[in-house]
Amino acid sequence: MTVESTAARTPRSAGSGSKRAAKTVSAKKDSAPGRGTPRGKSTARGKGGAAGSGEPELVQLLTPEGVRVENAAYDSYVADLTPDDLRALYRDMVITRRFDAEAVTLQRQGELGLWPSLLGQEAAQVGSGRATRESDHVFPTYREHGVAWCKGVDPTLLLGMFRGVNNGGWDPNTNGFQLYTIVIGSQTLHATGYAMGVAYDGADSAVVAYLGDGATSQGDVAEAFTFSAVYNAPVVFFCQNNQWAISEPTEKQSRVPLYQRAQGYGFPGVRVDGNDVLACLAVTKWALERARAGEGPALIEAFTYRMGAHTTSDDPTRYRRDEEREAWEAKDPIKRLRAFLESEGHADEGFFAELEAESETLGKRVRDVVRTMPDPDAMSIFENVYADGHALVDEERAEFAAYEASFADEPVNAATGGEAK
Amino acid sequence: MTVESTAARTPRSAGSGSKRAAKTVSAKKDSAPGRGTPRGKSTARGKGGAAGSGEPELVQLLTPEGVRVENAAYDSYVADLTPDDLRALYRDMVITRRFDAEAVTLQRQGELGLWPSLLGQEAAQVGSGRATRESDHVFPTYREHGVAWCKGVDPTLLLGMFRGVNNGGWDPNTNGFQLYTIVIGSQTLHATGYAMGVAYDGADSAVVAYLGDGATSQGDVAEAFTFSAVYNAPVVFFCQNNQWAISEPTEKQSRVPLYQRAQGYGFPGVRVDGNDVLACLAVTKWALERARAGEGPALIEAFTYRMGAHTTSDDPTRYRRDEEREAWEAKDPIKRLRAFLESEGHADEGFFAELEAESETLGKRVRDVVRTMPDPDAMSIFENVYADGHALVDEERAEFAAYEASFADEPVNAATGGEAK
Amino acid sequence: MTVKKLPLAKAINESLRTALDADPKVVVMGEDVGKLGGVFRVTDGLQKDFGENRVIDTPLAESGIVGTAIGLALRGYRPVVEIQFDGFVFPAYDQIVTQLAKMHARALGKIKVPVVIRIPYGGGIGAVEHHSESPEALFAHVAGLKVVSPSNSSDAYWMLQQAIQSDDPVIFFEPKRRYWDKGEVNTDAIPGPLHTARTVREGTDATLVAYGPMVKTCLEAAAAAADEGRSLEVLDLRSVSPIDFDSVQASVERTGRLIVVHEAPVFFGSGAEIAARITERCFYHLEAPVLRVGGFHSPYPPARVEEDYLPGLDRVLDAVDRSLAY
Amino acid sequence: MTVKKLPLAKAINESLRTALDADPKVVVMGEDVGKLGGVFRVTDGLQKDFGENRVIDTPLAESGIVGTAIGLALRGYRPVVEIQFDGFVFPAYDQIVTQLAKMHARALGKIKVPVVIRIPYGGGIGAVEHHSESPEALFAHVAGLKVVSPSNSSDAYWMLQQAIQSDDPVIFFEPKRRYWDKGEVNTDAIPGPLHTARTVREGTDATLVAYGPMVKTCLEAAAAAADEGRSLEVLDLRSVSPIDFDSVQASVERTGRLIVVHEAPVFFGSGAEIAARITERCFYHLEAPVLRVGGFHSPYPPARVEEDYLPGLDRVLDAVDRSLAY
Ligand SMILES: Cc1ncc(C[n+]2csc(CCOP(=O)(O)OP(=O)(O)O)c2C)c(N)n1
Ligand SMILES: Cc1ncc(C[n+]2csc(CCOP(=O)(O)OP(=O)(O)O)c2C)c(N)n1
Ligand SMILES: [Mg+2]
Ligand SMILES: [Mg+2]
Repeated sequence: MTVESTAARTPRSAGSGSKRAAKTVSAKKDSAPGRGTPRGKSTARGKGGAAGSGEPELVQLLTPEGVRVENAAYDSYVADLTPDDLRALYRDMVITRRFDAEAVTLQRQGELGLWPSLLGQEAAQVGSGRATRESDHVFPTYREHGVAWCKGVDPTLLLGMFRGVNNGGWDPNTNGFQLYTIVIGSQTLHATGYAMGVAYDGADSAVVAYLGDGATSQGDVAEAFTFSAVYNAPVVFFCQNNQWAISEPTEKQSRVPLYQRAQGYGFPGVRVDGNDVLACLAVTKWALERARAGEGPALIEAFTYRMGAHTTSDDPTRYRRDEEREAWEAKDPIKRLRAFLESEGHADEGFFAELEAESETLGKRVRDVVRTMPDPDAMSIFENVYADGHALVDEERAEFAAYEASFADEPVNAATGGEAK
Repeated sequence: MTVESTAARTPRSAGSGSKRAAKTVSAKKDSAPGRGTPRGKSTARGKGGAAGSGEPELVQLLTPEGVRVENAAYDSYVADLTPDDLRALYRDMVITRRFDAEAVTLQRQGELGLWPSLLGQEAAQVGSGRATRESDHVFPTYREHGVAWCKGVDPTLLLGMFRGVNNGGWDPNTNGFQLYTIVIGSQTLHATGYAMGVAYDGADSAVVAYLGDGATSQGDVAEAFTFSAVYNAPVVFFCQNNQWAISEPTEKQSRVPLYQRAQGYGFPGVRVDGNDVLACLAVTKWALERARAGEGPALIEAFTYRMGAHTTSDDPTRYRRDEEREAWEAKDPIKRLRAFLESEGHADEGFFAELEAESETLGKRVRDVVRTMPDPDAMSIFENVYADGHALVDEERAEFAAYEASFADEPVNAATGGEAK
Repeated sequence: MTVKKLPLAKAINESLRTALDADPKVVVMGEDVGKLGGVFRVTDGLQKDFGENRVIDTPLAESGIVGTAIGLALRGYRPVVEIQFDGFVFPAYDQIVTQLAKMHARALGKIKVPVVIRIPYGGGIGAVEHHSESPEALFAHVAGLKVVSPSNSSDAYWMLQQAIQSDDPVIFFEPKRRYWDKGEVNTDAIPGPLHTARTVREGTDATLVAYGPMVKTCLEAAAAAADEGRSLEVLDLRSVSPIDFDSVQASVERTGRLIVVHEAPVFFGSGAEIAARITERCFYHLEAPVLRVGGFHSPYPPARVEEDYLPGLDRVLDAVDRSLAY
Repeated sequence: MTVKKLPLAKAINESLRTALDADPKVVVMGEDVGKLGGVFRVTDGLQKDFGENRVIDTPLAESGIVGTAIGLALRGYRPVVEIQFDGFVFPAYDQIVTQLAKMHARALGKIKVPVVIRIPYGGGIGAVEHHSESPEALFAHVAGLKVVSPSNSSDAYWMLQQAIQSDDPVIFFEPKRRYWDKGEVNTDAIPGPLHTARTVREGTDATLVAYGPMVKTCLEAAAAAADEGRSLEVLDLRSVSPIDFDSVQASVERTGRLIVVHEAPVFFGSGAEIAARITERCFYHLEAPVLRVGGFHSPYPPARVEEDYLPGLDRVLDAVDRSLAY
């Protein structure tokens, strides 16, 4: 097993030391009014500020400058993080970004057909991904490369579908990480059904369904909210509001903040700073604990930003201004944690240099693997269409094989096609 | 034109006299805390009580005993109702119920294939229906017989589709009352699109989309909420929560009161006593005025009860207790208004007797019309499939005509089918 | 040997009961399937005996029902979904076509989604719009799905057993107007394969192929034709995807004539596929073109004209006449 | 006379512009059609010129898009809806099949729903899953819909004009891999009827029928066959519902052989319907069974094998060989 995938499997949720590393600087001890404790069902509802009154508050534990701020409701969820844990989170984000950049480059070089970059969303993905336990099951969109990393999926496996050699190249059962889903919103229902099954099984685990801001408009997502609420299914809807659905800003999907959607379905919604890995970790842990404890679903809106294009096919200059991107650069999730690590003395130059080298190694491995990824055999078209077989597929497979063979055996045999006549 | 359909066209919204008839007995003048005025966007939101704290409050202007209670927020919407207006509302409900009962009987006699009774929902339908102006457009489900009445649709036209002679027998453009829609929730999107068009046209009218409690689970309804909010479309979603979707109680659709759904989409939701015709009238007028004034959509949950079976094919004894029905009988919408009319001296025995006679006349007319309703011609199968024609339909029509003709001309002609060979 | 005479609907009920009993992973879900026992009483009594977690009354949302069934399947369950009527499957169509049908292939075989979707279908019961349609072609065209339809109680029982045991998604079309037709069910039998056709009447002059509700109609037509001295073979196709072309071919090689009968519109219907493929396989055997008898290219009509729309004995025999006229 | 040489995508853009200009009731709506101008730039510049109320960026919800388009049509508008890719039409399928297709008939002709649904379809562009499908059969089977697909810039321009002017719902399939192919467009021409086929190459030995992206492939096949001394006639069907069977029949009566080519899976595809009906009409003219060349019964494969999946020149010529071998 490679260095990075071994490391990716290290469980992060159990505090590995007693030294509490995520010290806060703010001194205010009382929880902000109206925010309450996240555990109570009714108090949690509507947390994040009143509707319609400008930008709602978002849960933040690290300021953009990397200053740890206190939050009575969520501090406990990161209280046991050791410096090791913090560095590991940092490493996850750096490696994820490096991998993503490599994929973008590979697309430019023609090795991939397409790539949906997660640039800017590392904290949302690593924070939420690291909040899951191994037994928790994840249903991603097509952009959750960072979550895949956290769940221990070999990143090179993610590239197959974007290279066009398969439609999903990993085993969803191995890491509890389902295949990417392209049809927007579909996976939220699968996650809900899976979570219903978890509840029927009486299992002590939960499910995370990822979705985008645009996805909140799909009927399937609303139905997932309804089903999960009615069956009290242990599912967390983790919405990365990266402000854009291709060219459409979030205002084209909703006129109120997205986290408020949950309330009308009877479960809590929380907006979290999606560029703050600690806040994402804490809020997701809270939601997963609730779910495992039988308190049902929750919606987390991670307020973040898609720093790059929608995919490598997209040209964002057609619909958004550079200044917007620049403003978000100041909130970069990686810089933020680095500032904190440095100011707390949790990481030295050696750590960063080593991580840089590790990233480069990963980049190289990704390049090598992709470039030698074999094209599928034409006959694979007929494989796995059915689990139990299908007469027509068998017939077409045989016909196609005969047709292909007709080219091999020059001079061309008149009896091509191989059909029963 | 028949007596009842003439009367149904009388506009009710303009107060026809100066005498304010809907006097209140309660003396409390201050609006209930937390309910505010219905006109303000943010204050209206969440009106109806806190989530999760037992039964939320509902807007009520007439108690089940027929006592007029004051409501600072909504009184103004019924302030100009004259005794004539009140009697007219009563008449609407009585006639609607009579018509409905007649249809149930006709189904039992085999004249109709099916009938979805509105028994118990007369106040919700007449109150909301009478709140509309002639230029307001209504998108019904399959149960809005009372709304159809208010919009001036000849009730006998409603019977065609349940007799099986057509799939919708009235012209939706004549009365601003669309055809019944059987696929649950679909019409909410049509209503939203129509309302978008109203807004683009700059017209001073609005749209009402009817839906049931069960319908709130459909993705289409959620998408209608999203589109109407995003485009600020002048549409009112009028949800008759009659407690049941065939055999499933509302808890199978939502774990919180349905009116709360609206808030997460950014528009107000109100729960109203659906058996109180005045409250339904007032709340719907409020919502329609908002919509016409460019304030966008609203959701009204009319809390009512389906007193009968889902349809004549249904047997509710399999899934609900008689006591439930009995409890709701005490809240009967017609008895309630009658008690008020009598206690206020707005109606005498003569009025009630005359109305009884009028209802009987309608019942008889309905029977007569239905029994003489002709079956469609077989060739009608090929009509109106396309507006501009379609070669295949023409071909099949000709073939079928030749086929049919082959029976008429005995001895059978060997060249049946009439196809080009 | 346990042989019972059961109406088709009751045979399905028994089949579901058997499956629920045999495998704790089988769950039944849909609108009104629990307390009510379904609008056709097909699931009658099951929730009472197996509880609310095995026989699940769902919210009113077909995409949600199929989507969560997929999730349950991914968790190891074997959901049997009921769509209340044919016309209400369309909100779930996206989940069926883009997810259910493709997931096994998408995962290179690493996951299975053994979901059965039961759909009462077809007309002839005097219903209102959306309650009488035959959309099987819209599923047969989609790779990854299997599509079957029993015509009698025994097949209803056994084909449902096999559909539930299949690791593939199966769309199970139930001929609702035959729900009350009784037939013998041997619950100890060893059933034949799910996707093979069955010769239900032998004949020599022409072959009638049908499935679901039209099998009975074709048998009646064959009986009437016999009175006129014509010998019609009737095949019950049973499966619309895959189609047992071998059996159809074998019959057509004997009779030389084929008429395909279904309620669904003819245009782009099953008859087209059968005609195209059988003509290819039996080009030198066919004495006449394959003829199709089915619904017209119009929305299913109001109940009072459905008898004209639906293929009946006379229209089948008219096609037989036309075929024999070649 | 205004003749321009335009890529197919640009011809559609011009056609939309013409329609928006000519009729204030025409609106264009869909995901990313406004500011971005569509993911294929087909609607480029339209929002800038006609405003946000005429060229509408919608929420990400296809059922909502089609459902509100229906409402707009009921209000007197003529919406032209864009579905971003073929594989994303399914969430809207219910609105299309149960509402859009049936409303005119349901209202006994008293309402019209002139909605055009534009769908870039087909493969060959190396895309990921759901971006390369050909679902036209799933619409052609549904009465109340018209289904067309242009193969070149001129047809793209004119057929879209006619689709928008039609009072019926039209599903307008755009061959996305031909978006960048240039062709002459005469914007002053008087176009022929929307639903007739066109002979794009005359020949005597066999007829090839295709539409949309496969017309070019068939023309290439015919050119290659000519080198081998075979004369193939190529028909551009243009319309999949209705199908211009008369033109196909006339050609087959001359050539005696027919091969239908489409990207969509063969099973229950257009080829089945054409084979069935033409065999019925030309039973005594056909020297060989109608053969079909199309997609296999499997989900559209990953990009790196799509060339094997898609019917190409060789597979078309193989079918010609097989046809001529009879
Ligand atoms: C049902 C469906 N419609 C359209 C698309 C095309 N599409 C792909 S991504 C996308 C935008 C998604 O936006 P969002 O949900 O915010 O996720 P993000 O891409 O920002 O992560 C669209 C419209 C699709 N994949 N599925
Ligand atoms: C899409 C769809 N699924 C299922 C049905 C079958 N069905 C008809 S009415 C009904 C219940 C509707 O309940 P609700 O929305 O509360 O309206 P109500 O009948 O109580 O007025 C169902 C499930 C349908 N008509 N459409
Ligand atoms: Mg987004
Ligand atoms: Mg109800």
